[in-house]
Amino acid sequence: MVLAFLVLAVVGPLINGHGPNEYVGPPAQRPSAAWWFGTTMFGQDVFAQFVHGLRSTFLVGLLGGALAAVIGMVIGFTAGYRGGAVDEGLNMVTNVVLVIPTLAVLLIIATYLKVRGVVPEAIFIGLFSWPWVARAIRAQTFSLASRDFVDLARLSGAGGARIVVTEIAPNMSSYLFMTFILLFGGSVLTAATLDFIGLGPTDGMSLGLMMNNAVLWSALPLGMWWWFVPPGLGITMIVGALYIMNVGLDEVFNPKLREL
Amino acid sequence: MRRHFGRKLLIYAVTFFVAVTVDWVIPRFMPGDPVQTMLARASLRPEANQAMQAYYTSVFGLDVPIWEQYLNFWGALLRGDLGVSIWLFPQPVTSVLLRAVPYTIALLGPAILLSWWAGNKFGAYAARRKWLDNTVLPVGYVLTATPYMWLGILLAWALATVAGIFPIAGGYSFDVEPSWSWGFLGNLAQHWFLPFASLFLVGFGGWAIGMRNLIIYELEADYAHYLAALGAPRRLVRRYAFRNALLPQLTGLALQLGVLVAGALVTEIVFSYPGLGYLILQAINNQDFFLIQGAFLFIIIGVLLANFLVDVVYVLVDPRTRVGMRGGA
Amino acid sequence: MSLKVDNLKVWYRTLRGDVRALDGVTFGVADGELVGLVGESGCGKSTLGKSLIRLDGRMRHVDGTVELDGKELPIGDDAAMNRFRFKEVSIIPQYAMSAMNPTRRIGKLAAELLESRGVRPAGVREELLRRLELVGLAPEVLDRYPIELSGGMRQRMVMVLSTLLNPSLLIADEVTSALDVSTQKAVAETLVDFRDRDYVKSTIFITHDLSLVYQIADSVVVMYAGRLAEKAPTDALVASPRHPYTRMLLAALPEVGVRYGARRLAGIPGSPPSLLDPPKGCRFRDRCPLAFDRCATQPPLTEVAPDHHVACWKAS
Amino acid sequence: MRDKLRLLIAVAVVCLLVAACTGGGNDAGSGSGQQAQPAGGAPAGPASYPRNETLYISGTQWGPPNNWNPIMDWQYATGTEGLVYENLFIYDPMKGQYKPWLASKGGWTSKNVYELTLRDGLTWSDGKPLTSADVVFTFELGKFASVPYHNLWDWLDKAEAVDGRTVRFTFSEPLYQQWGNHLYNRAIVPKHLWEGRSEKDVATGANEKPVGSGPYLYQTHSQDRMVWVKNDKWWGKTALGLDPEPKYIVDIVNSNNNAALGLVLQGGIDLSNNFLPGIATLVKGGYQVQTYFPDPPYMLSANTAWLVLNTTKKPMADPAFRKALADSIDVDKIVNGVYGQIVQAASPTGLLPAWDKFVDKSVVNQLGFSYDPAKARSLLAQAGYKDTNGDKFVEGPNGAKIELNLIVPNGWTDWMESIRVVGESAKAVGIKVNTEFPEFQALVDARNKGDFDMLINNEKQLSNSPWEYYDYMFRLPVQESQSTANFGRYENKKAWSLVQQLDKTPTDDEAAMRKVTSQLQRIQLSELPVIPLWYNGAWAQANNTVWTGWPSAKDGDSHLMPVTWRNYWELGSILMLADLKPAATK
Repeated sequence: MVLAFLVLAVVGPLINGHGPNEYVGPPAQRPSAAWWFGTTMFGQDVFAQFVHGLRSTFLVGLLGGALAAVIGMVIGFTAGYRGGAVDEGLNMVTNVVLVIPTLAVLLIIATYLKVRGVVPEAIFIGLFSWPWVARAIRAQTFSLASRDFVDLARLSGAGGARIVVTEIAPNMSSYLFMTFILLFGGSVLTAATLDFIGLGPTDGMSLGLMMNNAVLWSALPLGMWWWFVPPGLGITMIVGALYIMNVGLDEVFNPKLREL
Repeated sequence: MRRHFGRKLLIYAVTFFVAVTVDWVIPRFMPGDPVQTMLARASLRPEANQAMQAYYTSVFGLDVPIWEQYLNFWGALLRGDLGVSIWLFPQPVTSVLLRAVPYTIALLGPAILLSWWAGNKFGAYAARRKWLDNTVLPVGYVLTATPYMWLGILLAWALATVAGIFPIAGGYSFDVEPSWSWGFLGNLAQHWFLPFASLFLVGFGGWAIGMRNLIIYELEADYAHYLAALGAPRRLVRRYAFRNALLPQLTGLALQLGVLVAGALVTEIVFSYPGLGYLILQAINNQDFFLIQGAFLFIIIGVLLANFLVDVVYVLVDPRTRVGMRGGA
Repeated sequence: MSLKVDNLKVWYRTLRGDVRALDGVTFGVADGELVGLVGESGCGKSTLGKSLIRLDGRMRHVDGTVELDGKELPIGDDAAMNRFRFKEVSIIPQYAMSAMNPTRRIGKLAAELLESRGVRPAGVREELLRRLELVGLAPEVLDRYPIELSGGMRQRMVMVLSTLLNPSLLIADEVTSALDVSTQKAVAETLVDFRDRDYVKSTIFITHDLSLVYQIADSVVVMYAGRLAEKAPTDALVASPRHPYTRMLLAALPEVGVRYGARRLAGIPGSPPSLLDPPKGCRFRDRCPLAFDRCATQPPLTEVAPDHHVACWKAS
Repeated sequence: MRDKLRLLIAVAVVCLLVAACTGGGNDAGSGSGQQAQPAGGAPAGPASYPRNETLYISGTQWGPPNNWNPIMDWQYATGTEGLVYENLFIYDPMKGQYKPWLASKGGWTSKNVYELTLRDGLTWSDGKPLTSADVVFTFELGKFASVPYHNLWDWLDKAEAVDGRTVRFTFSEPLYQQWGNHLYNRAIVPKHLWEGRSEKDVATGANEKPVGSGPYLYQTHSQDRMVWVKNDKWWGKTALGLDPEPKYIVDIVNSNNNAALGLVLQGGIDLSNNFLPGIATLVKGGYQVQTYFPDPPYMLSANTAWLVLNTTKKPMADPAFRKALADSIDVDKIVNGVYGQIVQAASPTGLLPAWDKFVDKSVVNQLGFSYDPAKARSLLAQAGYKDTNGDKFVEGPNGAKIELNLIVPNGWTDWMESIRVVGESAKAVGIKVNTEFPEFQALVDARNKGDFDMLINNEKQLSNSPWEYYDYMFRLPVQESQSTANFGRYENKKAWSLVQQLDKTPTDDEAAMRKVTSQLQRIQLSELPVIPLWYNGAWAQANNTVWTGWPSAKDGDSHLMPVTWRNYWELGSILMLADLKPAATK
């Protein structure tokens, strides 16, 4: 499912030549052979917008998710492995960022950015969605750090960083991967929210932006469902698929869930 | 345990301080100045404009050194004064916000608690029926994956635009005046329902899944096996499992608050429901920092309080924290 | 004979097929007898313990019968089994430390458990307190949460709880493995004590620690790869083990006082066969120094001396 | 804890039930009733306004009503001026004439003395009489530096009450056009209530519970609405013979287009002055909705959207380049594609249709421009703009690369779409124009500092005189912050002196005015400091379900502007209220 969309996002823009904002057809057309998803108020091809939207959606997901994962891991590992004062300090930071409502911050930042693109958006999202990861990883690291194979490594005189990379991280790789998936989904949703509020990329196209436009140009009373249904559906499909995929992995990784 | 709360309070204090400072700093770093924006809307004669510019700059206290502005900000804040709105000049930000907050709370409160409650119940219930489990799982995941606004739009379209059962927008009909009559309350409830529903559904899915998975973990716990081995009926075992699974769910609630607030904001926007979210959007569109700042503060404070509440409840329900073990959010 | 196990077969369902954890086990336990059940890990001793009280999700009762005080235990039928659990058969689980719900006060937990089995808590409270005292626990523990008790205290608590209704059979599954030597001794003695006071009629004491068995058990059952290797009165078994496996087990025991330099510890070379599709005949064959062609067929469990049963061609 | 939850769910369930019931009930009744119910609305509660006596309008109020101070004329709740506080005259741009309102007559008794007479029997809504003292007081408030019309006193010498109904204004330097503007823009406030107020109060006070002289009174307001109730003791009933029909006017604060359009279609809003995309298709769609014109452009024009060029930067400093750019823009594509024909393309002068009589056709024919890519290309070539580096885009005569940014505020969707068109058509003739959407704040900043290439602006609304229009275009001197006019920083002494001359021309001497405007147009069209693109509509969608008698182009209908925006009540739409009839009585 996800892959299908991914492919679509990559090749989509190629198979239909025109950009997402070009006026290619008659305005407000229902979906048809010519316009698979119909056209907008101004005769832009909804399908074209959709595929471009998918692109930025994946971009945000990957970038935001990755960034958050990295920060979370770095902080989580150091806190969990070093413990002591370092841990206390990082813990404090984590809690602070954790409690601050992300969207509110993003809103404010976004408002003050002069011109916004997809990439900075993703980065900001990443910068604020790492705390729970840090927390989880810290906990895991704690339990692992006391295992004997880690002691062994320590005895063999390996440095902290090396131990984390070579001994600890591999032992939670499955966990890390699942975390990343969750973060991916999270970033996508957050981005969609921002875009919808109208704080999305000021250039280019995204699924959230499509919904935003649809609402702004009163697609509802005009009954232009083909304008606001696809983008939302796209997001739901992608994120939902990811989550379910996560369950799959989860069941592979711990047999307990397999029973019953 | 005292230590436990000590740390928490400290964290909250720091958070609050940081948040407020960020909140104060950002507007100062952004292009243009508020007064100009405000006057830009009044197409004045240039000579008048100069005078007004100076005048309003002083009205908003932007004519003193930056550090002094910061101190004043705190001073005012402690007096519960968040300054004057630019967009709604000369209304004080506080009163503007106070008018919006009840709507948001009325939306968020029930949505959060109900979805949490129902979600948990349902998740626990689903966990014991195979077929139900198989249906609930995907549905739940899809629900959590749904962007709030999209669900909102769909509901608005289906139930309001097409079916016409519910109003599309607003806090209450335009032809009534507020009063404590059933008619009015009904009217309120009717406008409240759709936004509430879209918040509720998304939340519900998430909690149901969370609970379902936790229960399954709990049922594999040693105590569950022991009880079973001693022939205790499934009822008892499940009761324990459910109760124990509630704890992590509670932590989850605390972690989720931020997201939930976000959800409320967009939902309000979809239904132009006169709460904080809708206000914030307008404040943003009108570049009214004082209002944005204020709203942000309200949210921060709200989330902090809620978090603290969760902490307290957690300590009350989980003996382990009470025994002084570290635990809870 | 309070417990009669006849040709019991309990298999594990796995993705890769059936694991024959118990493959035709036959033995009996007399009233008041305290049987030690020993064997390498994975030989099926815990499975045996479990199947006597509750099969977990993946276990399947394939064949054979279990009879307790003349009544057959419907071990394959989870619901029907409930009648016997706690009252007739009870268990002290391996994980006794964590066997109690962490979020319930112990007293409340006990009360709720008893009620759910139709026993009025008030009725047995006296007895409960007495037994707590016996194991050296103050009545206050009932108002505590498990987390507030030390590991040892928790374990004793569970022992009291499990035996509160005077079951006729008690299964003590690896109860000592997690403890230090001195506590091990105490726990073991408590088991004997319970038996002497008739809190329980007979006890099956599952462990891999032969020396402990030697100290407390009346008789010993040695299991290997899902089958019975040898069952005999403790002294007989230690004095004259007949089954090569038993011998090697005993040989593997360090004798206190003997310097290892003088006599190398003889571990048992090789490892038990996979129970997915176990080899025909005697399962110890591959590791057995005495193995010969006859071993290709499964040796029957034969009584070589009073109450001394062995499953080995060489033994008889 | 779980008990708490129990309680909560109980409460919530009740809420849901109520919701469901009312919902269901409404559904049942909605078959026919729906249309007449606002907000797809609930059965009206007890304290509700009878539908057939209430006028629902929208599109004027951009935020919760927050002050009723006529002095802050860009902030007050719309209707404060016009419905509550009134002006000496009103100006009907459709006919291009002043209508006496509070004043019965007024005129210049000498070159720099203006004398006006108030009507007899004017009263404030608190019963006190409205006299010349109030008028003098109102104008003298302008002596506060923080009052928007402060600069009036740069050229007004004194205002005095000759008698109870006569006011004499003596000017140090009469600026006739500006004065004409003041005559219908200054809302007269009651001296007896305002006398004591401090400057802060006058300039920035919220003035709750406003007491005015107008046909309506403050009823109530909330986040999303402003409610006015009819003033039965209004002086105009007898003096003007006007009797506004609606007992209540509910002004619905703009939310989103969905809500607005939905309400208009359901008849929840009687008159919407929102910009409602897609309305064109609906006017014909069998709904009860009507616009001023039955077909394109559907709407009257309210202001001109210009492409403002920063003339201090190359290549915009070069008139030839500006003209080439003007020729390259396919305005029709904006009109049809973006606006669905509800706006019309601007004439080369950009003067609104209402000012047509001030357009010198001969000049336009000679110097005017129109969409003509070929011509644009040749103009560029002649002026030495050639593609020297083969990137398909022209470079400057000195070979300098040309890449320009065209900006509009983010979120102003119709403009955002529009400049995409501009960008594309400019690129088509080889001028590289990129589009950007900074936040309004940032844009205003850049605009005032002159730190931009091009932007769209439409800040001058329809008014009594083309003078305002040219003042906006040519105003000098250029300050380091240009906050209200001449954002392009175009400097032309001759043009500016002509503008000032126009200002000093008496409003009734149209011949003289035309002479000046024709010269201004010659300069404008040969220099093109800004490029007029299209006329933004005076958006007005009226629904006939409950009220009829809306202004329209049809003969027999009143030809007023059906617009209730800020400062538009004074432009005649106040008269519209008296023409409305309940649909039932039709």
